[in-house]
Amino acid sequence: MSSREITYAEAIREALREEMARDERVFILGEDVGVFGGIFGVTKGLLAEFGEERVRDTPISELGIIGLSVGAAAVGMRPVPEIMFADLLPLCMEQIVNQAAKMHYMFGGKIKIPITIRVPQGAGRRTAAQHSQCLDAWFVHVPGLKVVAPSTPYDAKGLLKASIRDDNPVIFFEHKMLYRMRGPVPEGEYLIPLGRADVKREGSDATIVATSLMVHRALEAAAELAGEGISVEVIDPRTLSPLDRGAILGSVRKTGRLIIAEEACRTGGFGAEVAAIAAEEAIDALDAPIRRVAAFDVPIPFSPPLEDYVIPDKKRIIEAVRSVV
Amino acid sequence: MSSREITYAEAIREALREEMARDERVFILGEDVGVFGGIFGVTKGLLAEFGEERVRDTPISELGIIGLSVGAAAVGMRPVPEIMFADLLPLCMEQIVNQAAKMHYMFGGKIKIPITIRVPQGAGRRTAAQHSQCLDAWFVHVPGLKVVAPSTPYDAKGLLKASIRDDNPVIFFEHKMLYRMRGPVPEGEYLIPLGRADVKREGSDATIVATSLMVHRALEAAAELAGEGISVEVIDPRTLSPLDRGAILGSVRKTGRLIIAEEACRTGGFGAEVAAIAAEEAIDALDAPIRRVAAFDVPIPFSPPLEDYVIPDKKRIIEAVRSVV
Amino acid sequence: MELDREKLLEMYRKMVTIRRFEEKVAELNARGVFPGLAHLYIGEEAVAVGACSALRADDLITSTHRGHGHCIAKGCDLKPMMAELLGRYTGYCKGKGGSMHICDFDRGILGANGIVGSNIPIAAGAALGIKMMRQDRVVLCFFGDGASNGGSFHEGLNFASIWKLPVVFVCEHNMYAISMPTKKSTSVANIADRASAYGMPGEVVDGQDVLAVYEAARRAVARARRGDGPSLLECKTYRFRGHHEGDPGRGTTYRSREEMELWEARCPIRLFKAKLAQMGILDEELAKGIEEEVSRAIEEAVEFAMASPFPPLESALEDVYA
Amino acid sequence: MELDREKLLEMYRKMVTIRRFEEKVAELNARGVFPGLAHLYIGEEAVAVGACSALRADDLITSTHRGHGHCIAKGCDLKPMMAELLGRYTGYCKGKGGSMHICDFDRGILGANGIVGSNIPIAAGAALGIKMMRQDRVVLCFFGDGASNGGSFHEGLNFASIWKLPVVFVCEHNMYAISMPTKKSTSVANIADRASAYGMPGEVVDGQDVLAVYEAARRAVARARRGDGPSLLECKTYRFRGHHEGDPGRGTTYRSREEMELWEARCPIRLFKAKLAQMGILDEELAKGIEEEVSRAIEEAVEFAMASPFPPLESALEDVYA
Ligand SMILES: Cc1ncc(C[n+]2csc(CCOP(=O)(O)OP(=O)(O)O)c2C)c(N)n1
Ligand SMILES: Cc1ncc(C[n+]2csc(CCOP(=O)(O)OP(=O)(O)O)c2C)c(N)n1
Ligand SMILES: [Mg+2]
Ligand SMILES: [Mg+2]
Repeated sequence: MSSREITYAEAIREALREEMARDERVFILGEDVGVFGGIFGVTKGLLAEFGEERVRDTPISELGIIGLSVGAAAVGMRPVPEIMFADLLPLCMEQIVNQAAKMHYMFGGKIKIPITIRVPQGAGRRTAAQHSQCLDAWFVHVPGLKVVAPSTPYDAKGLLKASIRDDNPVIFFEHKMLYRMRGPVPEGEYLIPLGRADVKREGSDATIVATSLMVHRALEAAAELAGEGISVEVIDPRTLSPLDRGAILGSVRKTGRLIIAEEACRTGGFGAEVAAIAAEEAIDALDAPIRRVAAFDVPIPFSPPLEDYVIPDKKRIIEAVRSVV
Repeated sequence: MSSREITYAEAIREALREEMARDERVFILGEDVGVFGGIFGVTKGLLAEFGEERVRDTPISELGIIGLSVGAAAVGMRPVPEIMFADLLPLCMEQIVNQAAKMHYMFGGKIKIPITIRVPQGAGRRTAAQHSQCLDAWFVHVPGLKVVAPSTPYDAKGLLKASIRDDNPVIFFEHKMLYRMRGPVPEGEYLIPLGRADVKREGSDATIVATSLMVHRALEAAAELAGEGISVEVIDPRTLSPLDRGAILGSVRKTGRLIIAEEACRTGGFGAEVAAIAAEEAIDALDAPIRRVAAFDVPIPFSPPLEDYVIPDKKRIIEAVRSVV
Repeated sequence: MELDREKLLEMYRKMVTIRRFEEKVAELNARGVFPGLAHLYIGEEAVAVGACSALRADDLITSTHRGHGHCIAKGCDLKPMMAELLGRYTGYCKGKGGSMHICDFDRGILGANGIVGSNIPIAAGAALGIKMMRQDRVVLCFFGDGASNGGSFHEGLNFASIWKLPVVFVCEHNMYAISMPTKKSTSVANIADRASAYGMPGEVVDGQDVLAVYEAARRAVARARRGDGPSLLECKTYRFRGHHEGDPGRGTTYRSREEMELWEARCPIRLFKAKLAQMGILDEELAKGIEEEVSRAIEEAVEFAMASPFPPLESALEDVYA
Repeated sequence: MELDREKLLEMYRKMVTIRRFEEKVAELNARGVFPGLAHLYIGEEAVAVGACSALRADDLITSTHRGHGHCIAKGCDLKPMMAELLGRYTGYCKGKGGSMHICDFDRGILGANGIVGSNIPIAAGAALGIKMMRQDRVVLCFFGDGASNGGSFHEGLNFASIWKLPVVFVCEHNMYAISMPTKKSTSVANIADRASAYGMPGEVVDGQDVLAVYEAARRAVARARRGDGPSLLECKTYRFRGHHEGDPGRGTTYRSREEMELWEARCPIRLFKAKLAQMGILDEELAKGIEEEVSRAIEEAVEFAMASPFPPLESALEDVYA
């Protein structure tokens, strides 16, 4: 493995470029993905490299973008649509949930819908209630979809390549605040299979299951807690659906304590599912109450101090861990 | 209380009629709610009684129906839109989630959006993957919305009246298979406050938290288990958001066992939230693993035996209870 | 594609097949054998048959909740179709889809759709795929007047237009969306008038005249195949039954008997039969032969379906992921 | 409404206010004091001011992500507006909304919207409410060329038409949706051409000429107030800045300097100033007085905002439910 470091955005771009070069059925469509290179610059350069036919700027038409992707996938293409913000998913839920997710099943296995929907989510950019949401939990509740949410450049690249090669509809949640984060990414090709969690830090006193941006806050919390003699294991599921239950339950059995850290609002979030699984499968191993650290149950406010207050930080994660060890 | 029995559909119609008579700002809009009386006959007779202005047939335009309701509510009306099937909610998520739920907050409390979205959900009518879903969990994950799901004619009437009088957006989930169910409903006016659970049966060995149609299957299960000497408490939250956590936790503390029965597919469902709350707040009181009884994680199949297999029945609830007592 | 004698008779046979098939579904429904909702195509046969007759076998269609006619017109096998409708394992979708979700990829049927309008962007997407793969196939998209008021219509037609996709949009304007008359739901009298908002040709067609539909479709398909982009055809038609078989009095709660009789007088099969007779192509004997042949095929399909097993329970858990 | 001297000068003052306000926002943004995204209205002032000048104080507007101009034109107070933009507790929304969500119910501003197109059905709904309450108010709905390709546009305009709602749709056609030129995204050359799909009048207006916008809006508002239903106005205009202040080179990655210069030559304020001079209403001295007055008001707004506290943390948990 080389020691090269690139950003999360570059890792995603590399994955797109490699998969487009490898398979001419793969193409990109979305708002401002071409000339502009994507609102966060992720697709920069791809138009020049692959041309207008395979890097398609679209109208503001989220329902259409996914609908067209579904149709193109049904006849043999492998579209990689981009939805500009997760907050716009409510506009295309119909095509994701009633069409993409169900067609394979309701047609008795006849049609495959290999589409990978890339979408940035998350707060932190002071863009208020309609441009800051994390909505992954909705999709975890839809059979037929796969849901991926990488937290590092390495994971982003390997998981995106695997998603594009997967024959199912995948929602690939990127995090806006991670695009500029740098991390090691080997030069050569690699894939990370969907459905496999990663232990981002080993520990023995408590397990934090954290997703996306919260992986990093959990790691900071773990580092600080280590100073107090508390050994925390941080698990990043990476794929939220299908979920690597074994990895989570194994860790909980080892540590006896479970904290879940996610950025979405708490009630009905992905963390609820993780907590439920532990309470069903490993309650005998739990030595303390489960703790969820998540955004407060409010729309994301605009004002910087309010936004920072609503989204979980290292301190809240540390407090949650301390309250159970 | 009189001993009058009416159906769930009639109870809803009565609530609509009374609220429309009481407050001229209340009006109904939706597909086929007028001349046709609603696809399930719920609004029958209201057009004749209140006229075309207050009982409005609309085009097939779910996004528009909710969008217009939001606008009308913002200027002082109290719309009660009907969405024909829960499966069509994906088409209007934008107006529900990004507009109705957030406007009060993001405008600093300036605007109120008192709309009550009535929508039937559920399987059992052999209408396959796109006409059978239960999607309540999505809305429980959206701050700013209230989510109601009555299981009896009595609850349906009292909760609908309270929902229409509430100043917030409410999603009111009716269940298709309950419309013809009869039950006692007093003649006089009454309201059931949102956010209060109901103990549908008292018991001491295990708690079943069940919603909507599953309340009845849970009650059947409880009756059968009573014959085996197992005393089951059945709690119907009635309002899924805001949730009556106290009622659920109190019962769990009493029985030491928690089973959740819902019709939606298991992963990421409302049951996950209930399990998570118990695992956070009452783990010390739990004498056994939590059990979730829910639909299998598949789209709803058409063929009758398959549909019946996928949706939880009394037997699966009984087995879940037996496995923990 | 020339309309020789054989092709004309084939069109006639298909229309009769749709009619008898739907009558059989109505009967099975009345007997309680048919699960779920039956949205019948009776009265609209000329649209499906006229339009699909303008397609090649490898062209594609997307269909709706009222899809039996489209599927038969595009060449579906009656046996797996009826088996699917009755929820059997031998059905097109192994019993998982039912009446609203017939799919026969080999016959170019990309799947019927239960959500009104959602097949429109999907059809445009299939056309995009075809175009990108440098194939010369065409996609034909059926939808109702009701569908034309939804966002999917607008976004789908805009995309098809700006990207010049090989797709033909066929609106089956049967005057109602369930109980809602078009004149109350829709801001234009003719759905085809909306074509100008998408810079594509729009045409109103007599949907009871199978040859008129065929002609209009032929032109639109040729245009699409040439690479000149999409078209919108509006076929004025009428459903002779209720919205579905549970609709009381075949829809008399919202439409008048007079209106129904006026349209029934323009039965597309009767009209075409008279035309073929006039052309000297069809006589009573031949017609009787076709009727018998069709009846036999439908009886066989029902027998096949009824003799087929329901799917094994475990199959409910399969096919969620590819 | 007569355009007397006072009213004309008031329109001019509003246009200048918008321009200077936005320049101040750009400056605050460059200084890093402005949180979030700044979508500026510079270049498009004639649209907001022309349209809002045709409204009564109790009429309503719905606005967009590019909403500062609409709000100022409709009469917003600069102090709570600037405070909101800077996330202060004294802001219109207590700091919860920010630039994209200004709302001033008392001035008839039903709220700016960050989701492109979503204010269209909401505007129709407000008009429905008004109509049902037997009020004679009118709703004016601003949106961009980009918004006209979304389902919300289609469904909103269809509803407004079939129910004859008192609403005026004002499309600000500034040639781009972020980087996407209208000619690539949109199936018609003029958005107003789509009006015929909704059976309503459509009109193309010179969006750099505030009097032309005013005249067209006046007619459409009068029509709406009379109960004759909605209209669609398309104002051709141009944004002189980038999509937002982070857009490199003010948008030169996707548009040419020549094009930008051509449009800048048609600065709506300069044009109106010349017109007013010609009419003998405005001279350099009066113009200077207005500039000074406007600058003072904006400075005061910034001072007010900067001196205002950020909201208390607990306030983040309030206002979720009414
Ligand atoms: C988006 C959506 N809304 C509502 C329904 C319920 N529904 C099924 S068919 C139908 C009427 C469709 O009318 P039209 O498009 O004219 O087709 P037709 O039934 O007349 O053939 C409705 C409202 C649905 N399936 N999908
Ligand atoms: C539905 C939706 N899609 C995408 C976006 C991201 N976005 C914000 S503004 C914008 C461009 C809007 O273009 P237009 O409607 O022409 O307005 P303009 O910015 O030109 O004033 C886009 C794509 C959004 N906010 N909402
Ligand atoms: Mg119709
Ligand atoms: Mg624009």
